Amino acid sequence: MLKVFGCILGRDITLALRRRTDVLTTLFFFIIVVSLFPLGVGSEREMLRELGPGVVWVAALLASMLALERLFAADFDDGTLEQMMLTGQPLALLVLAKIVAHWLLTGLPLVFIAPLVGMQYHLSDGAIWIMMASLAVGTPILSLLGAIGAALTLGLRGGGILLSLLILPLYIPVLVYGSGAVAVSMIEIADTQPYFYLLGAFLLLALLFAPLASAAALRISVE
Amino acid sequence: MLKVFGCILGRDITLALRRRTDVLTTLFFFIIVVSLFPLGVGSEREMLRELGPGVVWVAALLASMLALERLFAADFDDGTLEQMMLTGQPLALLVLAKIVAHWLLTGLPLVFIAPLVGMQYHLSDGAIWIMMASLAVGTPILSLLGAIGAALTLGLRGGGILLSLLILPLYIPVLVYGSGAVAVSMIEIADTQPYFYLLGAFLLLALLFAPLASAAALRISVE
Amino acid sequence: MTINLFKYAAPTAFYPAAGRLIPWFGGLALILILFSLYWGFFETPERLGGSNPQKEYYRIIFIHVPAAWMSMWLYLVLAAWSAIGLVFNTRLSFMMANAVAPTGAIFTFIALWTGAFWGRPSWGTYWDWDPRLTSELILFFLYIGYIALHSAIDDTRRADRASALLAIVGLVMLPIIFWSINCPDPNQCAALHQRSSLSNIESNILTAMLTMTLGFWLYSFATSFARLRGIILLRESDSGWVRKIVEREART
Amino acid sequence: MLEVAALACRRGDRHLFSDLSLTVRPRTLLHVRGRNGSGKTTLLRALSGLLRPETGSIRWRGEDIHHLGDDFNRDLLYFGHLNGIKADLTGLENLRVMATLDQDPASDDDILDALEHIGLGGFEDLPTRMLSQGQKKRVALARLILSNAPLWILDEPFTALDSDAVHLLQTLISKQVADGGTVVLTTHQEVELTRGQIQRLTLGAHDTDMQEPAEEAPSNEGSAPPC
Amino acid sequence: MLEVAALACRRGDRHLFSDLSLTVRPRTLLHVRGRNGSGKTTLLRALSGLLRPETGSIRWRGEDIHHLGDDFNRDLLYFGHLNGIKADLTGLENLRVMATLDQDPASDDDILDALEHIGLGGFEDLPTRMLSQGQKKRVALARLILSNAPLWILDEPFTALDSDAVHLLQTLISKQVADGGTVVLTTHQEVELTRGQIQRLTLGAHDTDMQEPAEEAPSNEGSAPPC
Amino acid sequence: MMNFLQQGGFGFYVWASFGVTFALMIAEVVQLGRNRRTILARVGRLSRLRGQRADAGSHRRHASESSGGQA
Ligand code: HEM
Ligand SMILES: Nc1ncnc2c1ncn2[C@@H]1O[C@H](COP(=O)(O)OP(=O)(O)OP(=O)(O)O)[C@@H](O)[C@H]1O
Ligand SMILES: Nc1ncnc2c1ncn2[C@@H]1O[C@H](COP(=O)(O)OP(=O)(O)OP(=O)(O)O)[C@@H](O)[C@H]1O
Ligand SMILES: [Mg+2]
Ligand SMILES: [Mg+2]
Repeated sequence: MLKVFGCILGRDITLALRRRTDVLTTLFFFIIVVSLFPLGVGSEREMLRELGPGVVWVAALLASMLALERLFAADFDDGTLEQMMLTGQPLALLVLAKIVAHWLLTGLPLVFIAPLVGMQYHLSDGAIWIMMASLAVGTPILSLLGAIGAALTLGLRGGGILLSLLILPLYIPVLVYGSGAVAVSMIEIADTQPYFYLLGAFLLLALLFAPLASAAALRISVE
Repeated sequence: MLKVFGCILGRDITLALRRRTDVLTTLFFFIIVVSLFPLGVGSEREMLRELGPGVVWVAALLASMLALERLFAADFDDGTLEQMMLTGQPLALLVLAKIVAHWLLTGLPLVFIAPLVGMQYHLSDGAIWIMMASLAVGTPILSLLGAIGAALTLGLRGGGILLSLLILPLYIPVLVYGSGAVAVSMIEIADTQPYFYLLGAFLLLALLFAPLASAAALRISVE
Repeated sequence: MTINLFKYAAPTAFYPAAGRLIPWFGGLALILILFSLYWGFFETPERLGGSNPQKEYYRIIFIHVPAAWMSMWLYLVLAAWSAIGLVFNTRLSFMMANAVAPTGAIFTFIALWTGAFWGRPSWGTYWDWDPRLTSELILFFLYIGYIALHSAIDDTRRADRASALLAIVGLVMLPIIFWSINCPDPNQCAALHQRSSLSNIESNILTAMLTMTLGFWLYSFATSFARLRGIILLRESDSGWVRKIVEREART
Repeated sequence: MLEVAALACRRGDRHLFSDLSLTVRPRTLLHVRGRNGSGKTTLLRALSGLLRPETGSIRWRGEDIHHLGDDFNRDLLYFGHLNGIKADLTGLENLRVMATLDQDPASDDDILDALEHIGLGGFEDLPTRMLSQGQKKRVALARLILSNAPLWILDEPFTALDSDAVHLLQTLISKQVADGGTVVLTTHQEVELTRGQIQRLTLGAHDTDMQEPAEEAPSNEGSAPPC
Repeated sequence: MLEVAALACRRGDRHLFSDLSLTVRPRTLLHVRGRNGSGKTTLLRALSGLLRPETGSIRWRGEDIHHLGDDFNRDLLYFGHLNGIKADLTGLENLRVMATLDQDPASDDDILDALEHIGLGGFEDLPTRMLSQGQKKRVALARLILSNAPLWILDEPFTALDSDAVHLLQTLISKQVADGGTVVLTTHQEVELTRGQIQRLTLGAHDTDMQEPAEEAPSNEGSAPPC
Repeated sequence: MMNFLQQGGFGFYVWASFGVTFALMIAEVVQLGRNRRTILARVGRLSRLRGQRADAGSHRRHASESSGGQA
């Protein structure tokens, strides 16, 4: 069981490292989107500070979603997905391994790049820490939920944009609480703990159900 | 010449209409991205009004870019692109026809949906008109420039996100002048004409050179 | 009872039954809607009472609230049929879900539209990021997502099952989404939300509103049955009974 | 033993075949034949459990394959139109992953032997993306050497192979059948077996009007034809 | 007349062939053979101008094809591993678009005749996505009936076709050759011609160590192999 | 009458709401009717096609018919 999990995890990470650009592109997409805003809305400090958490989180949503498009697509196109479904291993386990690999490669880097982005928006150190923590808890939820959408839109023309149509509305709670936590942390009196409890609860739920739902969706899509 | 242009235009539009939802998804992607921001940054009216032009233009950039991913990809995957390159017609002409079809289907609808979005951000009527005009001049530039990137990233894994990396920086002038025009129109004294002259000049330049560049890029990618 | 249910769970039996029911549902819906329009415009006061009295534009309530209710109810119906389809693998349930979706989306749009035209005179803006309005917008996106996914897949069976799964995931997420919009700050959530209640509304207004709701409800039965009949014809087109029906209806 | 009872499949809105019943015993090769579009691929995907048939049942060793689930998959090796190998991994790595997932006890040496045997000696540490169409197919076929699944389902395994490779593959199939396995395959060519017996199934032959489309595509209406 | 002089091609870091010279006259079929991975596809893509060869020249009627550009393309019909038809258009529409681009004067009736001839009567207004692998290939091959290009380059045109279709295609090729055209094709099967002459070219035969990879792939270093 | 139309000065909002609502509902009904007719026509054409399959030219006629109809 663990061996199989490790095998798929290793395979996906190796594949990604063979094409190092793939990993970097998500990161750069995130940075570019975040940097576009000051160009579009002007660079007033006060406003940027207020905007910061929201913009960073929206950019994280978009970056995660764009990267997700390829989560199963490559395996589907070359037939390896079909083979995985026929290997006699629980599909949800394989899916979970793929999701974890995907998050390690596209979600985790966002957490580490966050301070850089926070600086662009003149966030305080405290707020930056909170932002990193909220991204660390929030981005796995994005990957898990997004996997369901990626499985459903597998092999469809215009998959990327259809995926966003399906998934972005489902991302809203993460967006609200993720950016909420950062916004609140900028006010002295307020407490960010409830936000993290909520995000943590989401994460647990998603971890339980999303692999199952994605596996079911894959079975439907490969048919 | 004109017959060939019309043929490709007709073909692409027919293809898109066979899958009507494809057209709608770009539109709804735009609306969803625009609607995410207030959830992330809060819904204070004054702030939204200031944010409006920037958010709308960034969303237009992203929508146009995402839709572009499929501009040549579908034709590449099924080999029709290869065939088009071997038909004895100037490739740049065929490319231009494809770009025009693409803009009619994904860029133009954004112009018409803009008033709705403007309302969500409490923009004034005048600002909404300027926004529509700036989108009408700006989105064709996005399609033209994006085509070059789409041609270059053809057939590469993770094409979508790589494309954004290549193209988003090129989009910056359009973003700056497009959202600039709208922002300026909200101030009484300022004049939006210079913005439109600049955008118009960009459009002409792009119209001249982008099809040639895309055609060259396609030849490289198909090899 | 159960025998009856199973009998009508087959497209063959359902097609003619739906055909007979549609005129009844449609006719009743028309009567109820016309009645409530009459009642709403002529038998109700010119302003809505309460602490913040609204002038005649409050009449939008007669369509706004029923449409908003229908939009939520129909999503439930949609998800329920989807779940039944996935669990029992009955083709008719998927078709049912498919038939309901466009009507639901239309009612959602109506709720948004009428809300906007109510907001302009009463709040001075067509749109605000009020939780209720935002959740309705999200519901609209969910409907559109369902329809878009279904039509993006060519193989009807895959389309049915995939969009059914999406509808169920949407249903699970809906309360979470609505709640997160309603209470973006968990520290002071309870204080934020207040519910206006129906109990202190004048009974004439209530009558018009409830009849309209019933009318909309019957209307959605009629339209979704009609759409369902079309879907059945298309999907069963190579079976004998459909050919017979087509021949019969070509003559009339 | 693979038993198919009253199977009916449809793709889109077309009935491809219905009321198909057959039994494939061990030591047998089932050669599914039929014109282009007669439903061979569809049948094979149904047999491998990838596609749920409209009606009818498929049993493996007496139990429904959809109930068996992963247990059936462990007995099965399916080989479709797609090769199922990752273009960015080398042949060795590809086969290593598949062996782990299949729980085949294949060591790296076994895999290298298999690759050598199938004519890819010297290519084992090249990403398969760098191989030609036929070479890619050979990598995928190397699984046949490594696997010990009793049931093989092969969809047009001979396409794109040169005559050496075709010969090799025929030997592999003969061996599998001789060893008590079951093979289901489609190909437009003839197959010969040295041992074991061949059973033939021809789809769409008894009833040619199945070749006709049952219905026009729904999405095909209303828009003007191009040019 | 197609003249190839001192042609050398490489894919990635491998030299596939070098110093290849040959002349294909009208009324001739050039059958390119070779093991999997010997460079047949590469050669055909070079001949059609899709791939620029490393060194050497390719001349059509005495002029370099890269100088001729679109004029060469008008004389050429290339048929690759991909079918080159849009899945969302019907067979009729696909062929109509191709005819317009090729400036073939084919009316709708001609196209329908061609589809009927190739065995797709009754399928002409179905989106090709609804067709099976072999049926899709047939739609693409209908272009051979409509086109009047003197030079055909066909990369494994027989795969996925059933025996009826193979026979039909052979007839088409014979006719093209008999009418004074030139055909270059690869296939692992034998081809026969009723008229005209066959010229054979076997790649990678004279020198088997070309089958070895010249160099390991650069992207393959440094990361641990999976599992 | 005028009074009724003006709705106390808010006629625009009231009638825009009611108008769009009922316009949408009527449009839905009309569209359903049209949809039904096209489906019946198509299913009918297909079953006729099946009946005629005996004579070989039928596909041709059917196809040119449909392409003529689309143009
Ligand atoms: C685009 C804007 C609007 C949208 C999307 C919208 C949406 C909704 C929804 C979803 C409901 C049902 C909620 C429930 O039953 O709890 C509702 C009910 C209601 N809305 Fe709106 N609304 C909008 C604007 C307005 C405006 C401007 C007013 C009046 C000032 C208004 C007054 C009401 C009332 C009185 C009810 C029924 C009371 C109740 O059931 O609690 N709405 N609306
Ligand atoms: N995705 C699809 N949607 C709808 N119909 C399909 C689809 N794929 C195949 N079909 C239809 O199903 C029929 C059978 O297809 P299948 O691929 O099983 O044929 P096949 O016997 O494998 O043919 P070939 O020899 O060409 O590979 C075809 O006639 C085609 O019209
Ligand atoms: N994209 C590529 N990048 C690098 N090398 C490649 C690429 N494609 C093919 N090759 C190499 O080029 C060689 C020739 O490939 P080609 O596709 O021309 O062979 P082929 O003769 O058509 O074989 P087949 O009979 O299998 O189709 C192969 O050995 C392969 O290693
Ligand atoms: Mg097949
Ligand atoms: Mg080849």
